[in-house]
Amino acid sequence: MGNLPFVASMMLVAIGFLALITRRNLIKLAIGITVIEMGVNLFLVSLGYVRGGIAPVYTYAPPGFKQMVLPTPQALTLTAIVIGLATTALLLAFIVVIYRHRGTLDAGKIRELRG
Amino acid sequence: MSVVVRTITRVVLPVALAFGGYVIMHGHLTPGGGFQGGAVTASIVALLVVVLGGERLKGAKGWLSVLEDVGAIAFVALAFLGIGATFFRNILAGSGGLFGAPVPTGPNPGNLNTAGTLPLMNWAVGLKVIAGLGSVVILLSLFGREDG
Amino acid sequence: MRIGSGEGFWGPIVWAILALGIAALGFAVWLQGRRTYKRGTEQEEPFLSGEKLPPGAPGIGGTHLYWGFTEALKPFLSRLAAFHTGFVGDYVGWLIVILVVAIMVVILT
Amino acid sequence: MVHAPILAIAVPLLGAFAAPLLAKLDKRARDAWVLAAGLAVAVFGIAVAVKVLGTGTPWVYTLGAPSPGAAVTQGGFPIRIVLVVDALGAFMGIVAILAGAVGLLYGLHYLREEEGKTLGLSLLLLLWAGILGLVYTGDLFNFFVFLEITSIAACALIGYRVWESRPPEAAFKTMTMYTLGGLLVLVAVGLLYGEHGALNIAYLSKLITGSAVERLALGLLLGGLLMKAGAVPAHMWAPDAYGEAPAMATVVLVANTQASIYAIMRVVFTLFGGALARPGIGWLIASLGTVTVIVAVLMALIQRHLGRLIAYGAVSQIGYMLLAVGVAAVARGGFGEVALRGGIFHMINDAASVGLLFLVAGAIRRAVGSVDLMGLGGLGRSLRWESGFFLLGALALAGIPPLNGFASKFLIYESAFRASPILSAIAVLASILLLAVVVRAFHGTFLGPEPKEAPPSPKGMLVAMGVLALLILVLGLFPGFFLGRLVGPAAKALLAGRAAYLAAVLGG
Repeated sequence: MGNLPFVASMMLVAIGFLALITRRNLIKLAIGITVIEMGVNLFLVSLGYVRGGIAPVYTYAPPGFKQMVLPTPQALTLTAIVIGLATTALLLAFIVVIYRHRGTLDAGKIRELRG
Repeated sequence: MSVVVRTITRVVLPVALAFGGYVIMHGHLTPGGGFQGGAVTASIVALLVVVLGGERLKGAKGWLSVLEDVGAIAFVALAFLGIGATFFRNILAGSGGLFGAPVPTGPNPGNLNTAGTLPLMNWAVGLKVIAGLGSVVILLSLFGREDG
Repeated sequence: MRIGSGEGFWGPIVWAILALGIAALGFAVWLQGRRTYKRGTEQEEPFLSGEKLPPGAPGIGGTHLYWGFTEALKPFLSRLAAFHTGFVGDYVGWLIVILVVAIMVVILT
Repeated sequence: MVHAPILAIAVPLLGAFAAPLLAKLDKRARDAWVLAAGLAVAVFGIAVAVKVLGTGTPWVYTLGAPSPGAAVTQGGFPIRIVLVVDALGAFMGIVAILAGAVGLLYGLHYLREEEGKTLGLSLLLLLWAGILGLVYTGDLFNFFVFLEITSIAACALIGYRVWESRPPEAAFKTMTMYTLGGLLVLVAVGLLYGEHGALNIAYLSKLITGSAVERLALGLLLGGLLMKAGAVPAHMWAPDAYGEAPAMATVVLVANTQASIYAIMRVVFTLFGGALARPGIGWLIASLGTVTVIVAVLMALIQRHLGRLIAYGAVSQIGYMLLAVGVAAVARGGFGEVALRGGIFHMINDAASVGLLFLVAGAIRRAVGSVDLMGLGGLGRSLRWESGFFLLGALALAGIPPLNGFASKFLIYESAFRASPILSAIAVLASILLLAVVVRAFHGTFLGPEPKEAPPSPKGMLVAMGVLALLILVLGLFPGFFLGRLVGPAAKALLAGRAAYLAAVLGG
């Protein structure tokens, strides 16, 4: 059962990539990217999980605790979430602008740049 | 907007503001910090956009971008404070002055007056995130309006 | 001033002098032609293969240089251009291909 | 100057955040501030290079420590974020500073106030800071963060012209690809952290033994970074991005792509240079590089849009660098070092020649309003300086002998021939085709009838182009000086200097 989070995160990544390849709606593409991001974040967090560990807050630690969950992966995940937020906001802004110019969200029709 | 949304917003607004402020201020003691608290606080802006509409918040855009820059500059400036030793050096920690109290050991409710420049950096980040996310929300709502 | 590769060497100064010499030669030839040039005569009219071009005929633009070459390679080039579909899903697909190849190579070798 | 590495990253960040505030007060104050920040970054970057090349050992700067040179380790375990600048990092810093300074100077005159000049300058400074952080950092997670900073700033710059219909599309596609590439790198960082519990490049490098997880991480890193560098077949975002970005940003985008090549070098030769130094990786990179060269050149041949034409030329140059890196990874020493010298030297040559071409294309766009080759022609009469610069850059790009492009390509051809004659032959063939491409572009733009009246470019833009043109001439006529002083130490630091890199960070 210990590997369940990793399996789940890989499934999220696979779902995201599937969405990116098969979907044509720009918003759905952005959602696909976000799903991949969530999968990667889940992977990072579960990487730092220690069975029976407590939250890595020193002042809240009960006396005689065994071990803490690793704090570094959590910091990494937090940074990745912040970056993901910026990316998503930028992507959505571009989608809005594209929609204004072309009047469509179909990625199959937004192919002015090719060849 | 309907009366229900308005009333709920009026109730939620101070709670969200207080909780966001708490998360930012306790960033160096508990999980959370500038980004999380800022995101909570910025959700108020999203609520206001829902209630008032983006048009009425248009005027706030300029102020928010100024605040965002101020937050970013404050963060870099705080990192520059340590340049006597190294960049990002936490010179206030353990100095006894502002945020310089020694960290108590053992289980305790936590002392806000510790961790040196870290709480200040959390505030700077919180300011930047509130302003940044707020202007993103307002701008995205305005995009929709102009398409009509 | 030379740079060596273990196989040969390359001295740019000699080459630069040579290139300048050739350029001077070309300039001299150009000056010769310049002497017999007269403004406002037949010399200014455009010709194509000895035929006088009718007025309004399309000129030969920059995109028509190497026309023969691109025409000969047309089946290949058009397939290559069609390969660049401009569809985001294809971009991602090729990223996955390159990723899988890289992982296979790293694991198998 | 003990803080020069971090100041080179922090000053453009400060500049980027302060510029919008200053712009609210006075536009000229903002311009002066941006110029001052650029100048300061140049001074710091050159100071770093002078010291690193002078002492011959990597410069380790520990963030947040009691003193910059303080020991990184606590019981042999690195706990702080470090910047490690070796000869290669210093060289890449110089390339990035060159591109950034020229882009900034050009942008100050190129951007129009009513089109968001402040935003453009801020983003340019942000992108610059990201690139410098990317090449100076010695920490894997920090590397990811800087990678994302460059991605976001670069994509915002690509979509700078939101009022046109093509740039947002290019920005969306590029953002999608950059995000995915960044996430692949993040997964690899996570895998390495899970395996060894550390993020410091030198420390990880010492621990890597070649297990399956590490191999997976290497594959993910290579996949993400090859995409970010623009290797065929994952190159399709590159012409979109380069073709649509404003010219001052494109120069810095080229440096950004080269930072990805630098990252590939760092990963292959330093991080995985011990246990996983297999020739298979080298053959993969070299063959991808060769395919990139030939495909990009053939695509450039049939372009109508001048920006996209130059962009495909830029992608083909990336192919040459990948070929050099691959050959070096096959051989590691001997002719591999020659290849690496060629590849590293090609970076600065590429930044100069491709950058110059993009700047001229931007000047044409500003003067005429279009860069469609079908509609251009006869611009050589009104844009005299630009036509001269374009010819110089085009010939340097194609690698015509007295110019700089040939000096580096010569090293790449010779060493690739030792690895595999086929790769070398294809590279030479592509170079000839590239000459055809640039001659066509020059002819279509500047020669021929229908002289279109074009207003002259501002002086500042001409100065920025002139800097790159001068650089092309100097690099071409005195390659020995640069190879001996800058490029040679960089190649040596990468191959033989791995032990020195580890020792500088970990001590002992």
